[in-house]
Amino acid sequence: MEIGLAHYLVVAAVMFVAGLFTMITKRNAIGILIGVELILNSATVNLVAFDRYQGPGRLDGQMTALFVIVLAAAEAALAVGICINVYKNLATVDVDRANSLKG
Amino acid sequence: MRLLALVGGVLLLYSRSAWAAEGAGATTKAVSGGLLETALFYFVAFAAVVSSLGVCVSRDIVRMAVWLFGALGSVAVMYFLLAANFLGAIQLIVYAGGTLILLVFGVMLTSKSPWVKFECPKVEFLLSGVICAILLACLCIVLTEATWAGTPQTVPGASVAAIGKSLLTQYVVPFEIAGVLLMIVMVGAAHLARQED
Amino acid sequence: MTQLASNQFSVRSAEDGVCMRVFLWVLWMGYRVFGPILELLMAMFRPFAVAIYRIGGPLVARMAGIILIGAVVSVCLGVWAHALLFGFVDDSILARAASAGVTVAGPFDHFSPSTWGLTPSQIAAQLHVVGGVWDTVSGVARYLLWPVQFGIVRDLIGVGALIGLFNVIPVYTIWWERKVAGRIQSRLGPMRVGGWHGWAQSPADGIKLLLKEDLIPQGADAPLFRLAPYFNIIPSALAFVALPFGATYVFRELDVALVFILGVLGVEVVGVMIAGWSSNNKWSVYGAMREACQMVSYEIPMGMALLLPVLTVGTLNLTKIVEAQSGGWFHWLAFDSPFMFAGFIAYFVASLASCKRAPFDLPEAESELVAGFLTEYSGIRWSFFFFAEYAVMFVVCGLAAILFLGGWHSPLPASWGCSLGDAWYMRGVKGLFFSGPIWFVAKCVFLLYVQIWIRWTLPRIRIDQVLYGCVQVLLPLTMVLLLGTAVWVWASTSDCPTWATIQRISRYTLGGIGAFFVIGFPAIAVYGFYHRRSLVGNLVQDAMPGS
Amino acid sequence: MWHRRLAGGPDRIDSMAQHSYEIALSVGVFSPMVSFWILVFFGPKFGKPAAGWFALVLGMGVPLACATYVLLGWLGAMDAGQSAALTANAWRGQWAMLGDVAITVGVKLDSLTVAMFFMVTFIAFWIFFFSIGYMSGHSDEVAGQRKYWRFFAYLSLFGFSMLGLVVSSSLLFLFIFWELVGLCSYLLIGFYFDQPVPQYAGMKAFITNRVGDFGFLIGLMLVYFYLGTVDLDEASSRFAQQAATGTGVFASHFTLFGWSLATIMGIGLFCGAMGKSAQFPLHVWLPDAMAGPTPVSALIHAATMVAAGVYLVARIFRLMTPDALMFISLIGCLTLTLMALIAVVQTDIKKCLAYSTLSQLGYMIFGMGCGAWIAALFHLITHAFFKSMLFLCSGQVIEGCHHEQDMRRMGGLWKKMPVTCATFLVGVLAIAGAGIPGTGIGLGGFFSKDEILAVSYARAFEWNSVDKIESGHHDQPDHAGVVPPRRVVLASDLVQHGDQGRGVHDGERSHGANNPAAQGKEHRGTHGETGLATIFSNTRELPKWMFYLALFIAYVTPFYMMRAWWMTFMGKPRDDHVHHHAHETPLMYIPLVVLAVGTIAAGYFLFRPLIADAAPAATAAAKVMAIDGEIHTEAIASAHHYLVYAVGPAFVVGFLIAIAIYAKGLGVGERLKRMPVLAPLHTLLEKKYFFDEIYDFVCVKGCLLVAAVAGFIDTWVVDLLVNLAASATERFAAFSGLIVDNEGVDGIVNGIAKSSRDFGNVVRLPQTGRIRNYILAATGVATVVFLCVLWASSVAREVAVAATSASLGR
Repeated sequence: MEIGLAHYLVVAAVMFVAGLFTMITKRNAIGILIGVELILNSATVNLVAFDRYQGPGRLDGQMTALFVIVLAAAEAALAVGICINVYKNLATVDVDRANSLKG
Repeated sequence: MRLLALVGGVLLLYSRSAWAAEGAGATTKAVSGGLLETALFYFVAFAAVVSSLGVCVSRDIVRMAVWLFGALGSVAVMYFLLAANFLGAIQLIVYAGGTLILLVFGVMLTSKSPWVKFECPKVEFLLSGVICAILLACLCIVLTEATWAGTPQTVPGASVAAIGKSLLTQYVVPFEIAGVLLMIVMVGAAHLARQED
Repeated sequence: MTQLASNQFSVRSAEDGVCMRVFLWVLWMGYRVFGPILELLMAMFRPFAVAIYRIGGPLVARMAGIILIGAVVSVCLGVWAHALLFGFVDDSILARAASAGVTVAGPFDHFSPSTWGLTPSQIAAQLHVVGGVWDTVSGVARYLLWPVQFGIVRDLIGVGALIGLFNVIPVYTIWWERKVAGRIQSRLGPMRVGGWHGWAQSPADGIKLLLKEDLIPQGADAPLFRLAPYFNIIPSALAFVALPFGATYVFRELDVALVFILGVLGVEVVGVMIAGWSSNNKWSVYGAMREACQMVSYEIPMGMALLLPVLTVGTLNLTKIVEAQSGGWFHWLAFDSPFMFAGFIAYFVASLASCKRAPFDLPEAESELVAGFLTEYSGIRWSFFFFAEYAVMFVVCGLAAILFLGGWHSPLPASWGCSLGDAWYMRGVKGLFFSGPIWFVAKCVFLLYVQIWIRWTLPRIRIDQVLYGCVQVLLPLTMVLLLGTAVWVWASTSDCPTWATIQRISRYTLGGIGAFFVIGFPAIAVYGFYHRRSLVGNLVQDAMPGS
Repeated sequence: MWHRRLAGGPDRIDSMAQHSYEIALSVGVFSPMVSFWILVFFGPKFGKPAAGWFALVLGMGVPLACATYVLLGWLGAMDAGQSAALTANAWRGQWAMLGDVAITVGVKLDSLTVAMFFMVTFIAFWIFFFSIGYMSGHSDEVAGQRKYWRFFAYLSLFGFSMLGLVVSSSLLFLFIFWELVGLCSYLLIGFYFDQPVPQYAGMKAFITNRVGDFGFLIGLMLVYFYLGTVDLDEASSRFAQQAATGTGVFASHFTLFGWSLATIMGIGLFCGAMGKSAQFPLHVWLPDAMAGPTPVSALIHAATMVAAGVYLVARIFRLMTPDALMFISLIGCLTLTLMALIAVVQTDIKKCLAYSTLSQLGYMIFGMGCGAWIAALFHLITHAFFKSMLFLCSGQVIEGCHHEQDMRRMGGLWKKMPVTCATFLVGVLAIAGAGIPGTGIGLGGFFSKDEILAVSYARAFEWNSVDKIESGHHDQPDHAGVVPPRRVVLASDLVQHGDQGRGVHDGERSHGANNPAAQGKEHRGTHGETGLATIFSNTRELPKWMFYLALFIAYVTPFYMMRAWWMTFMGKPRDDHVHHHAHETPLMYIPLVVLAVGTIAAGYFLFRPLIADAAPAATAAAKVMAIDGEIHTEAIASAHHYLVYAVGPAFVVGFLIAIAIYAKGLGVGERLKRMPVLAPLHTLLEKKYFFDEIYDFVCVKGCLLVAAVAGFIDTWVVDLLVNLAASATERFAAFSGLIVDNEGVDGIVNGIAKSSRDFGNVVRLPQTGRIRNYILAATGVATVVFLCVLWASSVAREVAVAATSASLGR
């Protein structure tokens, strides 16, 4: 049977919701980060799928996906740095315990 | 998980999928030709779904990372299926090789013992589960109901040359900005994680 | 006792239990079924047994030698036969075409790499073109080769070949490394198992490791602990998918092959980190984190050094990159420009670090961490890691050969290859000059030897030195090289008439330097062999070949 | 000779030889840069003299070798008549595309380049050699090795920039290297930046050059915009073609001071030369630049960099209109006169040499303006030799006299430093143009300066007859539509016609004859008669007066040079301390001897024929000016012949006067200075015509004045209004606060606050401060909205279905 656009979109939707759920239910900062990564991945899957099936001969989707990957890497680096800093100051990465404004 | 990986490897090897480039006897194929692509897609989709669900249900943060790795890998294979070879390879390098390592690093540096787990209250867990399920249902309904215009492109994906060309012509400004951003992030991360003295 | 054992160690994992039982069952049934038959045969042939033993024993003892010599001889014969066959085919095709007054397309002038890559069905087609008795032969060939027309069959053959490679390469690289290490340390290395220079040492070790119990420490994260070796070994196997051994000897010719291989090699780190993390042992964690630091940071200069040929040739497709280097020694990319020459060395160092070979083997530093992330592993999982390591060694050497050393091209100009005018025996002799997988494997083996040589020569360096070497030496160096190569390429595209001269001069100078090293290395080896009495100890002198 | 291998006729060029020239020039340009970088990074690692020797070998030795190679080969090529072909085939590469204009990078390979390259490398080599000893002598008050290697790093950078300037074939790259030499000059003037004077001198030089370079930039933009290229030859040919067809820059109506746009382009480019080679309004920086180390003064501010202006004018000569040329010659004439007069009263030995440098530069620029292309460049090279040698001598003297620069405290040094004395005398003779008329025996200045004067004389007096011939020639317009290049409004032809105004008319007439489109554009023809340009275009007197001035200065020059020499070396010592301390070292006087020999030789061999060979490639006008050219040869030659007798004795007269005044110490000079007639003149000259004061008053004080006015306005207008508004507000606030605020507003506000606080207490409950709860809420809301949309769409679909079914039913 033919694999269409909808298949990829559904998979992406599942990944998106899973990432959302992760962000909501995890209290570990890095867990939340992992959720964010999932969501970004579902977004890139959408982009590439649309680029493949909707825009013949155009590169917009792939390009945007490329930039999304780059930004995701940057965001992860920064976020891990922040997590380490938080851990240095508060001795934990529990986002609920990180509620004081001064480090 | 191991079985998934093994089956995935086998399918990868056997499928004459769109990511076999032209030249050397292989011919360019239309989108999703053949049964093996379909099989591979279903397998990969299954792997992606399972691993993303694994991410949200698993308690141990390192296992979450491993599940995430499964999801990333299957997304990379999806890119290959979508004839975005370069993107797939980049996904492997940047995500699996870089970002994930970063995350595991963060875990190793920020957890006292391997098994620290913070649980959120059961109420939130159930509530968010219900809401997310409804949301997922709505999304699936819409995505399956919708009729998508446009025709799939029959060329086996954009060549790397095309991507590079448009990176330096049409997308040169975001490209440069991304470079600057990466440098800023590098400096900023080094500054954040520096040794206090 | 069992109580103690059971709460000290968890039991073996279910699948491995199954594997083990199946294996033992096969052995047992083999004994039960064939044992009586063997006894019967022995009873019948007992009188001949001694003779068989007298004759066969030495043969068995020298099996490795026979195999080696046989391999070399068969390769030469294959080349020879290949040359003869195609020479004859081409001759007759051209003759018939001339008589029929038609022109036949195809590489008939002399043996270009594409001639190597003809599939049997294409051979049959050519034979059919020839007609006559060859028509019958072609019919037979078609009948014999009909499954080959199905892609899946070709893929199955390819997968079989890949799996065979993936098993053979590490096993014999390990054996070879032990031999070389022994020689370097004035020892003999494995000498006993299998007779001739312990050729069967590695298979024997494999069987031993297969039979060993793999322990899972208490408090370890068992699933991840079991998973880690697969994360390490599957990518290293995937890397072979895109690695071209010849113009057509590649399982999948990707247009992003280079990036693909880099990606799957990068994935290896995940396995190591999971291994270190899940085995609940601080040495393992240290080893894993060192490994991760080292590999993630050395991937950058490695990738940048790999960008130099990409920049010059303008594609990520490994086959195209190699095709751009055809024409003999001086056309290899390593000699294309001084920057490229330095880039080759930089890449080689970075690749040493990225497959954690000495002097960068900090993750397994026995003196500091017991065995790094391998501390808690044993049995087949432990051997998986080593399979992966040696396979990756081969892959990085192959990348070096492909990107810098002309891949499967022979260092001799293609015009020295067979041409139609040659006599039948000359075809065989010149056949060895063809560009082909033989050359690729030879280059890989040479580079592997250099890696081993370095490992047993240099001491291990500290982790801070490792990171310093990456961030402050290799990274700026490769950046400068990238810039220089860009300028070089720009200058080559400009129409400056003097540039060709400068390029030629640098190309031949660098090629000369490379030739000096490559020729001087065997010279030194021969010198050492003739002066071995004064170079090594008595023990070696007695057992050394040629003594 | 070995370079005969090139022989083989003009048609066949040995391409290998050509490439070898290009490679040699490139190596010569880039090796100083390499030594610069090496010195920058590893300078301290080199020992005290080692840095100097390194810079000498890699920084200048290699270029000198390359230059010698190219020179020998080039002479061979000239013998074989291949130089033109080599020039034509020199390599051009495309560097970038600006719009549709290709910025080319390339090697300008002609005789002028070869000559300049050799001259620069030769002199620079010996000056490097000199400064090894000189700077190590300075070590005690220069802060040790750090500055030692830095000095040589700067010198190497300068070598790179200067050589690049010489070989670069496009105006843009010429400009880039131009700025680089400016930077090096700044760095080296301010080398002793721990003292205030060099700092300010460096800044002054830099800023003054900015003024000139601004003009250069304007000219460059005009070239880029109107000629559509920055390549020198390309620009020149397009300029000629536009002039012929009256298009492009010649089609513009824009005039300034009555100058057409083409003239403004030329003058703008010339402004760069004015700044760099310190012409009249912008000359103020050069005397102060003597605060730098003496080798720097010798290399940069006497021999090479300041001559770069002349070189630039020579390169852009074909972009010059007659008005521009007139302007140039006027500027040069003013400079040479005024500066020479100042030099008469200077007592600081280096200042004196500096002003003589300015005056000689004025001579070159003046010659260029007169169209004496060859003569000016010839004078450039001879002057480079003897002036650098003079500066090195002065450095030797200063070094020997314990850093005493005042000539009044020297004297009688010839016993202590004979070699220096002799070489200085050679320099004095050379700059004074000493030679025996008729015999062809003489020093460099004798030939070059006299040739300049001859040309200017010929221009001022001789060409009216020629002009008649030409105008008679012009009376019948040709209807062929072909414009003979002689008629084009170009430097070459107008200098041929000799008279600017007439030249313009001729050009205009040819335009009128040739393109009807250009009919009635009278302004292009008549811009000569209006505005400030009247001075330039329409008088025949001005060239004559300029010639008289130049001739007069030719008499003044020997006077002040001989004065300087005598005050320094002759007479009896005036300061025992200085005299006691005086000495000279071989390491430092070897270059002097070499350069002296070079000075004597430069007049005879090599350079004159080289430049004459470059001339036809450069401009037809230069060929006109050439003594061996075809046109007007006899005029100039005759002028030269008897001018030699007019100028030749000048140095004798000047020397005699100088000796007469200074033979008996300074007494006579002091008395002359105090004579009521000469006193104000002396003050004027000593104050350098008050240029610094005027600039200080106009620029600096002007800025301060503007600032003061602005400050006054700020204080007394703006602040006043603000304060008024403030007090008014104050009053009103007091009233409203007492009455309105306390009673009315506060009541309302408190009521609102109270109610909102209670409301807030209620609303605060769901605000947990945990992000994930907010995400949860957001997701929930999004889901609800999603559901609503789905429901609505399904309803709509049902309605649609119903409607369609109804329509079907109907």
